[in-house]
Amino acid sequence: MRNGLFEWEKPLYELERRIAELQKFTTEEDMDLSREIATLEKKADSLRREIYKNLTPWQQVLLARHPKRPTTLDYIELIFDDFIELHGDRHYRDDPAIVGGIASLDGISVTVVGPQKGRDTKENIRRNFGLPHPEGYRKALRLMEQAAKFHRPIISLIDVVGAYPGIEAEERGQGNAIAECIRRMSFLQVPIICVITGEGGSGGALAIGVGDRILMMEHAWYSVISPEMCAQILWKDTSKAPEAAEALKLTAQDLLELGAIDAIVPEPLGGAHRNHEEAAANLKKALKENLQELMQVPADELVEQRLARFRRIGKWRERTMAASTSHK
Amino acid sequence: MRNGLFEWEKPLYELERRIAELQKFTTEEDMDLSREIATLEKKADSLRREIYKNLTPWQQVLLARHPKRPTTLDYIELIFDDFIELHGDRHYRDDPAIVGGIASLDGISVTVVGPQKGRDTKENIRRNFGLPHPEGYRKALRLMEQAAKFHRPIISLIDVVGAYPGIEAEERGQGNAIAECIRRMSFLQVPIICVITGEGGSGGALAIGVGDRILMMEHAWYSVISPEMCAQILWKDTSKAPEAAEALKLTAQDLLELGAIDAIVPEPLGGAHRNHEEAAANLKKALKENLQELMQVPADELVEQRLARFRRIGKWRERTMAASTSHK
Amino acid sequence: MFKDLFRTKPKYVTVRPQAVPVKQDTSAALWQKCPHCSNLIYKKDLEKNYHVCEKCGFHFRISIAERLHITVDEGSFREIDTHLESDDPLKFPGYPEKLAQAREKTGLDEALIVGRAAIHGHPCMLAVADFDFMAGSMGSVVGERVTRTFEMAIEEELPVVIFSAGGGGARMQEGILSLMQMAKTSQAVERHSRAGLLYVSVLTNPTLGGVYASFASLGDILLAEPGALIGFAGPRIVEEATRQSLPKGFQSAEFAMEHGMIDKIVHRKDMRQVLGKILSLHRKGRVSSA
Amino acid sequence: MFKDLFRTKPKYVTVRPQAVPVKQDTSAALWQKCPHCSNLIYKKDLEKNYHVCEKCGFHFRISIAERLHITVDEGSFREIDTHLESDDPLKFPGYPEKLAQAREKTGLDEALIVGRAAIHGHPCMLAVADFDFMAGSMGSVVGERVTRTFEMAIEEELPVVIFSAGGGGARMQEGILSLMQMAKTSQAVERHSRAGLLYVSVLTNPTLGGVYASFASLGDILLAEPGALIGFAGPRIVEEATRQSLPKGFQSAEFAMEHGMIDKIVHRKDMRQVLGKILSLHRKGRVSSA
Ligand SMILES: [Zn+2]
Ligand SMILES: [Zn+2]
Repeated sequence: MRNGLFEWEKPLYELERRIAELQKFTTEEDMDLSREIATLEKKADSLRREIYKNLTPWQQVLLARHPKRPTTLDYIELIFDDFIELHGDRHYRDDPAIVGGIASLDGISVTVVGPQKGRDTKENIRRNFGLPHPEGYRKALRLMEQAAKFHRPIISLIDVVGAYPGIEAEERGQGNAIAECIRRMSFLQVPIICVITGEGGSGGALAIGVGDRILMMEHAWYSVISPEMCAQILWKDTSKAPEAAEALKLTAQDLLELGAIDAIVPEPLGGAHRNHEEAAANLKKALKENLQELMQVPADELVEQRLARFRRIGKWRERTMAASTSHK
Repeated sequence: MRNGLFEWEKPLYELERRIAELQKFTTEEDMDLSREIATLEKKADSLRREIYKNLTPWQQVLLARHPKRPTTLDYIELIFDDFIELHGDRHYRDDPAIVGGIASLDGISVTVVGPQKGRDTKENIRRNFGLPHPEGYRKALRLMEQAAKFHRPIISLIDVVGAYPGIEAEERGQGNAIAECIRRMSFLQVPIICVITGEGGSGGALAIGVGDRILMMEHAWYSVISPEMCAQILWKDTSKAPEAAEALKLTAQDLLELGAIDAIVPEPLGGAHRNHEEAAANLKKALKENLQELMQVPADELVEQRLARFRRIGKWRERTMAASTSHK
Repeated sequence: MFKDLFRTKPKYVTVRPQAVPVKQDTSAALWQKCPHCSNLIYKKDLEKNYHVCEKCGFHFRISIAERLHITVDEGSFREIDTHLESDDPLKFPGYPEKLAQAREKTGLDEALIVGRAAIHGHPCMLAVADFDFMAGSMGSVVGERVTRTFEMAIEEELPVVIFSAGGGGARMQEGILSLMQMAKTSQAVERHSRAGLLYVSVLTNPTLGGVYASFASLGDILLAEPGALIGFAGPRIVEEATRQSLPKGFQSAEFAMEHGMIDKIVHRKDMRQVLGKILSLHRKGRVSSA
Repeated sequence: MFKDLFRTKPKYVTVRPQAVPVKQDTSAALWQKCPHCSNLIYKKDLEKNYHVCEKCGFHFRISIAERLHITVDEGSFREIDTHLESDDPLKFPGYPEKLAQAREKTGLDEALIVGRAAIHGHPCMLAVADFDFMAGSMGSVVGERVTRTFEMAIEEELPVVIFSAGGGGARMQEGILSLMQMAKTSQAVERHSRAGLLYVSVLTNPTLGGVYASFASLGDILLAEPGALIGFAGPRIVEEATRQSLPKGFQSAEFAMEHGMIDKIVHRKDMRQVLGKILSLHRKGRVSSA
């Protein structure tokens, strides 16, 4: 990637640059190049559509990691009103890699949580590149349990390559923190909407990923393991990450077909980083629609449906049958 | 104190030594000194009763700190069967200054928790002299909440001069850990018996001291602040601890009169350290009697009674009345 | 039982904090030195600036009257006189004298007052402590008042906001009775919580000991003023017990926040607005008004 | 739905762990070297000593058959055949071959088997994992078996005991479906817990990743064998990510215990007795039999 552009965007970039030149010409030299510009723009448009429709899984992964992609706080700012960030796990530390708080979604009070990547190097260091420690998950859980007390819906915005694999994180019980999050979140008697906004890496994503609706931004990825680590384990070669990305079935489309998510939230052409406002508007629309549905369901029924949904997941063959039966 | 004996025990000690000498004489020289011995023993006996009946509050405090006084694990060993110690707060650390686990009290499964002092210097260092960190209280709370899940009564054996006033203890939220213990313990739907077995110092004791029955060993003390610290604050002079002990009304008898405890468990003459078995037998009897009563009460009623009991505590005057009215 | 006390007996208000004058320095000096940065501040400016040092942000301690003035909607505070006066149940040496001194010094009858108030139009039960009354410590009366605050809030389905300044912790002059107020108040907090109601605890300088280790640290949301000392054992006790030098900023609000113990540090000038937002986000019926 | 599968269809047991022979070293060597202290151990002695090095206490990995032999009452184990065979839902490169190899290597159909058993006379549901089957990793079948274990235990009001050895975590070859087994199994644990029933999780070497971060760390009581590797990210991953050298004993059972993550370390020779005591202390009706 160079200047925030990917290799595969180069032909498009050339076209866009040419259009810009012609437009400049039009203004500066007072020449009418509108026909040429229109032709080129039409070409650019169809090229754009072609490129972003046919992204490989690995290209999707790279797109989901674009440094200008909206972060959790970006989405919060664009979607909600009156956000008040709340801090701390009440045990050890406030983890800046996960943010959370209360806010208003067009008049509905909600609790929002999510990992937070830095928007520059300094912030990335402070936020540990958005890689949470156990206390981050415990803060999220604390805020979610508080939401349940106040019958307040929960919005979980997920963008995390994984839980931090550090010495102190292990000392303070990363595995158990994730397990407790999953266990307790599953039974909270309020609507929960989870959105994979960027990266959804393994248990570090699932820890705040159990909900009544699981949405995914169009170019996000969600997987049991990062493609790099998968390639490392399988082929001892992280450069084979693209093959691993292919094998893992980690794109929004794949996951929709596998029944792991409920819906895909469209992104602006070229990815959410090209237009934060549009991405946020699409997400806001999806959140409101889903929330309005969920708020009609009685709380205990909600939990039963949530549990039933996860109960069904898994594929196997039945040994007693002559032909193989598939369960989903 | 010298050789485990206090100043005020000296006259008694002299008598006891004299009796031992005469007994030795009887054996070695084959002389009949039984009359002399009987006289002395009678004298010792009445002296003993006199001394331990008239202990000052400060002497009680010193007795409660006797290095040979039974510790929590001593009582557990002598009172319960099948004790299995369980460890850890699941967040940060296993605190050796608090022990806990499950055990059988003559066939009744119970959860037991309590601060643990060391029985020698090495153990004292390992156990931080029985001064708990927040993770110790969180371990105790975890085990108590588990007891509630299994409808298992809780026995809390309290012997702690205070929560540890250390830098890390403050960093990890000593105050909030104590508050959460108090809050949640108050609502557990199982019988809870708390026993001040030795020292009951401030919030560090109350953290595991909310129960349906609060018992106190005869020579234990229980106070809002240690006498030393009280003397330091009031008179900038810790040597005035005896006066503070007097003022604080911290003996079992005082606390019974103030309504802060329910009953006093008798100790062997001279203190529990003189006969662990007898002290434990007395405590076991009290535990069983109280537990049998409490196990008849439905769980929600138990909690209501527990809350009502604390709700009543406090003394003040009513301003509107002409004469002062006392509430207790 | 106690509820009848409020209802049937005539209100006998001895203390009306709104009427309590801002404490006057008898030296009549016009300037005040900031204890943190030594900046000399013109007193009128200090008052205008919420009693915060403009140079370093140091938050001076303020009286209950001043706290009410800058926090609640004008004229909305109604003290609930609990008719309670501290007794001397242990006949503790010097306690009656200390109480008398504290009353004279502060013009208050105890270290904490309670009442009904509104913040940005949102009604709530409010309790405010004053450190100058025996270090804001909790004896039977403070414990009872805090407890009644939560009980009235349950009855009227109101949120509770408490400004603590209990540097003195549980008041030793009432011995075990003070200690037990920790249990009593914590239980009241939990009853209120189980009724699904909001409790915002605001920790002001200093909140320590038995006050911090009971109701003050049990808020759904814990706010703190910048620089407020927050902890269980006070810094001198920790220093003496450990014989270690304390880390920089030890037990400050910022330290507590970094260690995950509070939700948010709020500058005094923003406090009313933040409380208003929080109360608004928790107002009844809000969730279902999609 | 699934329960009917057990009840109405004929039991079709392909794997009877009690009959699975203890793994034979084809070199027929009589001696085994301890990987921890390099002690040479006569193999028959090793077997007699619960496959624990007498010199240093190192616990060798053992097969499911051996685990059952030393843990449950003789003849009490009845496998519940779940009739499930792993599929290849993602068409993941090499997965069918890996499954075939694992089946041949272990004689098992999957990395974990479940059944009814008794320990010291106390009935329970039991699940045991084998690290030699694809590193004990959890795909759809393991997840489903664990879930059914808890569901049957709820129905029959039985405690659950699980010996985990899931060093492979969530099985990557089944992608997102494996990840979701973490949620499914954790939910089953909680349903069982809400029925007031006991779950003892025994962590054996190694228990990592998605297995540790779901059902394996959610026991009411967490036991571990001495020296067992326990953690979320494996030690090599941590070392690479942090570029720090790992502290001594990092992620060992002893390390986990010191950091508050497990209840008790139990030597293999004492495991049956400790489990028996725990089950006895939790047996139904015990509390009220005062
Ligand atoms: Zn200043
Ligand atoms: Zn060895």
